[in-house]
Amino acid sequence: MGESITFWVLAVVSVIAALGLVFSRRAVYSALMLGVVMLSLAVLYAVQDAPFLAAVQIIVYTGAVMMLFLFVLMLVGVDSSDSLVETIKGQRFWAIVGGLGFAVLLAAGIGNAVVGPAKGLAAATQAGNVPSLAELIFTRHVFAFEVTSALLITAALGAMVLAHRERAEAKPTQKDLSRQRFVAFGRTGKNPAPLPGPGTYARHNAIDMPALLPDGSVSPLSVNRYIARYEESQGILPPEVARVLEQEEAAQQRAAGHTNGHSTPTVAEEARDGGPDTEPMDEEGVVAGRVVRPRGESVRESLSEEDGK
Amino acid sequence: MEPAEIIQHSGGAIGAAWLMIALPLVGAAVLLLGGRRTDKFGHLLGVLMAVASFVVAALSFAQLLGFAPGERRRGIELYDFIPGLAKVGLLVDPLSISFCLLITFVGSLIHIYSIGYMAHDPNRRRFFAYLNLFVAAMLLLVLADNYVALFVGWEGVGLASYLLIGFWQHKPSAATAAKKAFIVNRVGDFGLLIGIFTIFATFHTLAFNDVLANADKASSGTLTAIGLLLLVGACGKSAQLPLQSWLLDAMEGPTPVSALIHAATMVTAGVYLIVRSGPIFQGAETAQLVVTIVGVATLLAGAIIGTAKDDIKKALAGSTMSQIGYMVLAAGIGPAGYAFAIAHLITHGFFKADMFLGAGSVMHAMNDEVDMRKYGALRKVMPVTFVTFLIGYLAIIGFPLLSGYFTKDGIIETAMEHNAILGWLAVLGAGITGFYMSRLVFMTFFGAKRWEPTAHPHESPAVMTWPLIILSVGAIGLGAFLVLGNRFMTFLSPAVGAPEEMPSFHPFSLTGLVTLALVAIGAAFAWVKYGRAEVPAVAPRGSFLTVFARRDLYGDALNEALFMRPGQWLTRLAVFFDNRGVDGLVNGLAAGIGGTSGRLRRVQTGFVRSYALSIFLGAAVLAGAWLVVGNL
Amino acid sequence: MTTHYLVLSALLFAIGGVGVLVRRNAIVVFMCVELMLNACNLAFVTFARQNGNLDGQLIAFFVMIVAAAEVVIGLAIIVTIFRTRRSASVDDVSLLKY
Amino acid sequence: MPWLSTLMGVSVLGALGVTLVRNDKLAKQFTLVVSLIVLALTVAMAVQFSPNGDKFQFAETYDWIPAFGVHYGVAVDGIALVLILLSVILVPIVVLASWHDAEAGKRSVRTYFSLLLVLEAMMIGVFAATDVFLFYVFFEAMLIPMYFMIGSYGGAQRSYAAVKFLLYSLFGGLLMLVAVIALYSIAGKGTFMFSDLVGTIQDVTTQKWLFLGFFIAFAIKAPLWPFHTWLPDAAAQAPAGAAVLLVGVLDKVGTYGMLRFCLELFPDAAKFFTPLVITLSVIGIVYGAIVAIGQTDMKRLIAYTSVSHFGFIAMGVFAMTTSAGSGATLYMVNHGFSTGALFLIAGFLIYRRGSQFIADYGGVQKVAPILAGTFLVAGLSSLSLPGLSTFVSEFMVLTGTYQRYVVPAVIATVGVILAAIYILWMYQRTMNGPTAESVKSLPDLNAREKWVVAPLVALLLVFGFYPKPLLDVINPAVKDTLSSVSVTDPKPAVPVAQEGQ
Repeated sequence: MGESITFWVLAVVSVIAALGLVFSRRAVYSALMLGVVMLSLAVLYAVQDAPFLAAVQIIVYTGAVMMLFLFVLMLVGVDSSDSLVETIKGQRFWAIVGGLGFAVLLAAGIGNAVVGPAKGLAAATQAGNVPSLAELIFTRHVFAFEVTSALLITAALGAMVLAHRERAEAKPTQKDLSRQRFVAFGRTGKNPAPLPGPGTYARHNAIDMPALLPDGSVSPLSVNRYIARYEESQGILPPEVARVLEQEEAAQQRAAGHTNGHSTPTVAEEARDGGPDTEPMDEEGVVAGRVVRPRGESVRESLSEEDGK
Repeated sequence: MEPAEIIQHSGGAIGAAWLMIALPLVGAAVLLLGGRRTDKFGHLLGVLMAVASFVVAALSFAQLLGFAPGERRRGIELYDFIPGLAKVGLLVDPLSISFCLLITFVGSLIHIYSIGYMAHDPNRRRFFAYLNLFVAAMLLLVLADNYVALFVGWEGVGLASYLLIGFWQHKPSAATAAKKAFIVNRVGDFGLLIGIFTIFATFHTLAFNDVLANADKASSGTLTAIGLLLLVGACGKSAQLPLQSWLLDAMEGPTPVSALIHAATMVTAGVYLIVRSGPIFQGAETAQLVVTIVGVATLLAGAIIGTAKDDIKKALAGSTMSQIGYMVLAAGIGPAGYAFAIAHLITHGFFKADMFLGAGSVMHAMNDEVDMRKYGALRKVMPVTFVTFLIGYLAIIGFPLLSGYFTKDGIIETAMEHNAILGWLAVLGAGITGFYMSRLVFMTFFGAKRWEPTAHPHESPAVMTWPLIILSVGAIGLGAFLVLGNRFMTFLSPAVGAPEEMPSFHPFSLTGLVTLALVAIGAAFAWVKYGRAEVPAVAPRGSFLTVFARRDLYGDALNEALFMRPGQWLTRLAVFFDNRGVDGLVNGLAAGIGGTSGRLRRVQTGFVRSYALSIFLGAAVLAGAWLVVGNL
Repeated sequence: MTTHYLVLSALLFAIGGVGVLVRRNAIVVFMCVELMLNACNLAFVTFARQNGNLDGQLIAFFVMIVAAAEVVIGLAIIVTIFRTRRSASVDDVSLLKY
Repeated sequence: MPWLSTLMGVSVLGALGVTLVRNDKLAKQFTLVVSLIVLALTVAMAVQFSPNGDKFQFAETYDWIPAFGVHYGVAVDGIALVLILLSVILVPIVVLASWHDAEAGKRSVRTYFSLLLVLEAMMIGVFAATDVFLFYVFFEAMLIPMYFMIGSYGGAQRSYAAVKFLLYSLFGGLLMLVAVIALYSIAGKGTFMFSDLVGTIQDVTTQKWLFLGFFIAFAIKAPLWPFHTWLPDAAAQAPAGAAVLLVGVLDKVGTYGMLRFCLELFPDAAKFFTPLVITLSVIGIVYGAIVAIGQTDMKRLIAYTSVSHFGFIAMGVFAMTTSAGSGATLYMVNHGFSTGALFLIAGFLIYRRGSQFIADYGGVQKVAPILAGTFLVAGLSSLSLPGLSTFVSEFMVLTGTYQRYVVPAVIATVGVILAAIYILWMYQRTMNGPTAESVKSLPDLNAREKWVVAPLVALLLVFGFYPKPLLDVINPAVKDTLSSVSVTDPKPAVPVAQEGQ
């Protein structure tokens, strides 16, 4: 009776969790759902006279494997969510048909494979579950067991080799980076100096305060575009900042001339650029995104900034 | 009278008859392989080999005369050529020895003449090599004792003819003429080959001895077929209708070649073939009739062509066609005509070679000008050439007591007895001969000078005139010698048989008189038009008939319309069919397979999930199948 | 009773399979594979109980080991791919095609 | 002494040796020496052959795959002997002729010569094999070196030609493989030895199917119309030397196979299919010649003449008379020499001017008289001029065919006229007429090239006047073959008592 209750509760939970795993948009939720399934299964193992496996399931699966999944999810980006639009024609339909068919067939096949009441493991585990398993592992299946150890070592090594990134060229020194910056300055007029910090000294301790130039005017470089955009939409953009941004916009308009039509940057482009104002994190990005990029691109970049306002 | 048995022979000059062939062959080989090293003495070696061959022929002849007439067919075994098909041997009998003497004698003279004629040609050595090759092949043709060896010689002379017509091969016209000659000859060879196959299928042997002795046992249908097929071969080689078109173009070759090959010897090979295969033709009357018709048609056609040509060599070539037509006519009549055919062949060999060489001498003097309208009044500047040419001319038109008078009139008389229509047509041909030959002589040697300003005619050197003189001697006396008293017919009878009743020579028969009269009328007409009157320097347009004759009776036009154009069309069609049809099918198949796989490979989308889906569905299907099968 | 476990196992397996087929995020696909493996393990354990034979549990144990190894390598591959292609979508990795 | 294995062994060792030589020039000389040694050994073997002795001589048989009764069995009869002689004579000539052929491209010169020697071993093996399976193996393996020779050293469209050649041949070969296996299992003798398999298939329907399997392979190889279109492409793209071996020897395997396997293994089927084969041959003869006339490319033209000539050979084989059969066998040999000479001299010409197109030439005779002269001789042999050996064979084939099939023989004889047209027209366009500007400075044959051409011309001439040595070897073998098909020559309408014939 007790087993029945346990089974039905856990079965419902695990099936719902499994469906959740499949249908949730965010990978993190999927991972958590998987954890639920695994824990449920661990309990079911325990119910079915497999305490050792239940423990291993929790320790190895829920403990180690799930953690690994979560780590990788962090690496890849936690908030990256799948688009739910199916791109392969007929894939979803056939997948569901196949899934249903498989479920029915398996249930019919394996379910019918059981004939008569369960024998139970009492006879097989007279010395207790763990010692009995240990006996099997270290006697009859010792060779397979040793091979799995080799497999694990190989897997560990393989993971290291795969995850390791060979540096193809020498690490750029400060001199190289400096040279790159000035080359960029020569080509595109990009400011070689670090961006000025926000004007957090003196009166304010807020990141939305622009830095002031020696003549007391606002340095447009120090204005965070996101915040400016937000403030503009809220109508709380300080007038001196708004003026500076307008001047800069006018100057850029002149520089761009009339040849360039206003083109709205696509989402992809903006994503690739890593946002208008943020510096990319790695050096590759510097080389690819800022310095070597041809002139037209940087113009379009600044245009995208105006579009934001 | 039936031909005599062949007696196997060895020893003496006849036993060494193979030398006749071998000597010029060696000459040709040495000259061709020796290359420029033999330039200095090449012509001398060539002459030497031809003369040596003549000596062997003469000695053989002498030895042959030593035998009783019934034992004058001597066979010499050489070697097993194609085991099971043919052994090669030589057959020295009155027929072949007559040819040998003609070939080697006229051949030697023309070799000598060529020393002078080709003196300034840088490739004179090669010319002599080819001439030697020709002599060897021609001798093989006439000496062979079976059809295969005959065919080898037959093609050999064809090759030599090809090489010599195209001797100046940098001239496109010469190269084309050579090719044309060879191909038209091949059409004839096609017939000859099938004739030979039929002979082999019928008799399972190709030796003259076995075939001809047993010819009467074969059905007349078979014999007619063989006869007609051999005739096709003869037509090709002897430029008889309808395969005549190559001979006029063949005049592109050097003049000695025209004299030797295209007048005296090679073109008569067809006559030889018909006479040699006599027993076959005698068993097939239809074939004989066709032979005579072809002969008459050609003798008229050749004569008509001869009347309109301004090119001296082409006029002579037309005359050659015509004269060979006479020979074929005689050969078609049967044993009564054989002797006359061969006798005319021999005398024609002399007087036509004489005239061709004379024409060559004239051309030599006139900067290789061949247009008779630019000649005239040459008799004074070239007296020897003129006199010898005149003798040849008188001989061919049948001037009484000269060679042609005896041999050609013999043919006409025989034809008249055989079939009156053929006879009268032959007489008509003789009349036309009188006209065109006179025209030729008058235009060349009489009348006003119409020379090109650059021409400075002069008599040719002795090395060229002496052969002319010797040949003209033959042209004078040979006919009388051969025909009077049926000397030649008697001599030839062991080889080819003879009529029951020897013909007797009537100097003033009705036919003979009519012929003479017609010839005289023709000559007089020519004198009126070309001797006395001014000859225009440019040929007048002429009547339809003139144009008809000038354009070779539209023979070339006919060939072009019937064979060349459809042939070209067929060739293009076949190439197109091969590229698009046969190969197109193959490539289409390949393209089809390629296209199908190109479409099929689209299944490999590269999306892992597609693959997984197919695996999943496949597994489901397998599971289902397993369940179904398991529950059955 | 064991039949219920087996049906549950079949259900989970099929759900996992559908997940592999419809999800594009490589990590989620991987999780679905893990789900399928777990479903199998459940079946093994159930069969062990049904037949009174520990071998089923043993196999489940080995499956876990292999699954662990597989996850390690698989995730390493995903990370590598992500690093070069900035994407964890299995559809983006489709160069090996016709 | 295991003559045949020695021959193959020397060639293969030579091929290995060539790859080891570092210097290209030395490699060429080494190849030449090896091929000459093989030639000498073959001649030494040939003189010991007794034409009226056993059918198969110099036999060697070893088990190869005992489980399937596959043997390494080699031996020669008269037919195989002359074809092996043809191969080993052509190889040194081709080596000498190809002296600079492989240098044009970027590929290794040594590999080319090594492939030549490998090919030589294969050619000997395919003619000598007495085990049907071994024959099949050689039949297919021959393709490999030839594929590389065309594909790596050929002209502009070499890969197209090589692939077409390979696929076409493979297709036929696979049909044959099916037939070979079927023959093995239906015969039920547990062996692939040819002599054990002769006469085992009695059922006519089975014979017909198996015959088709073999015949299509051979018809593609030969090539018989309409399976011929790979040949012009392959021959035109292959380097001249490879083209010689391809057309001169490899294709003979097809006609050889017809004579050896199709006739002897399936006599009833062969008789059944004779009208079909004769028809195809006659079409091939006329069609090949007509298409040859229309070609603008010299090598393609020569290839099409070969299509025509293979028609003659196949017709001779299936006419089933002694003289046609012997003629066809002799034709195989002569055609090798004749087409070999034609291809090689055309190759010399093309090497000088760099163009295969006839229109690019003209008046070569004036600047290169020896080249032109030998070209003419080769051409004349292609049109079967009497005095050259090809005439003997063509004459025998036609005579023999005429005895049984009059109309096909007559149509085939038209090929004689067409041959004159295609050869002489090509000769006229290339060699005669005014000398074209582009060939004014063409050099004549050099000493090496003369050494290439001289033996071929000599062989053509010698066998043209005295074919008896070859025919004495061929005739008993052909008679033996025909007697195993149980056909006799037709009787003459007028029997003539003959002495000694």
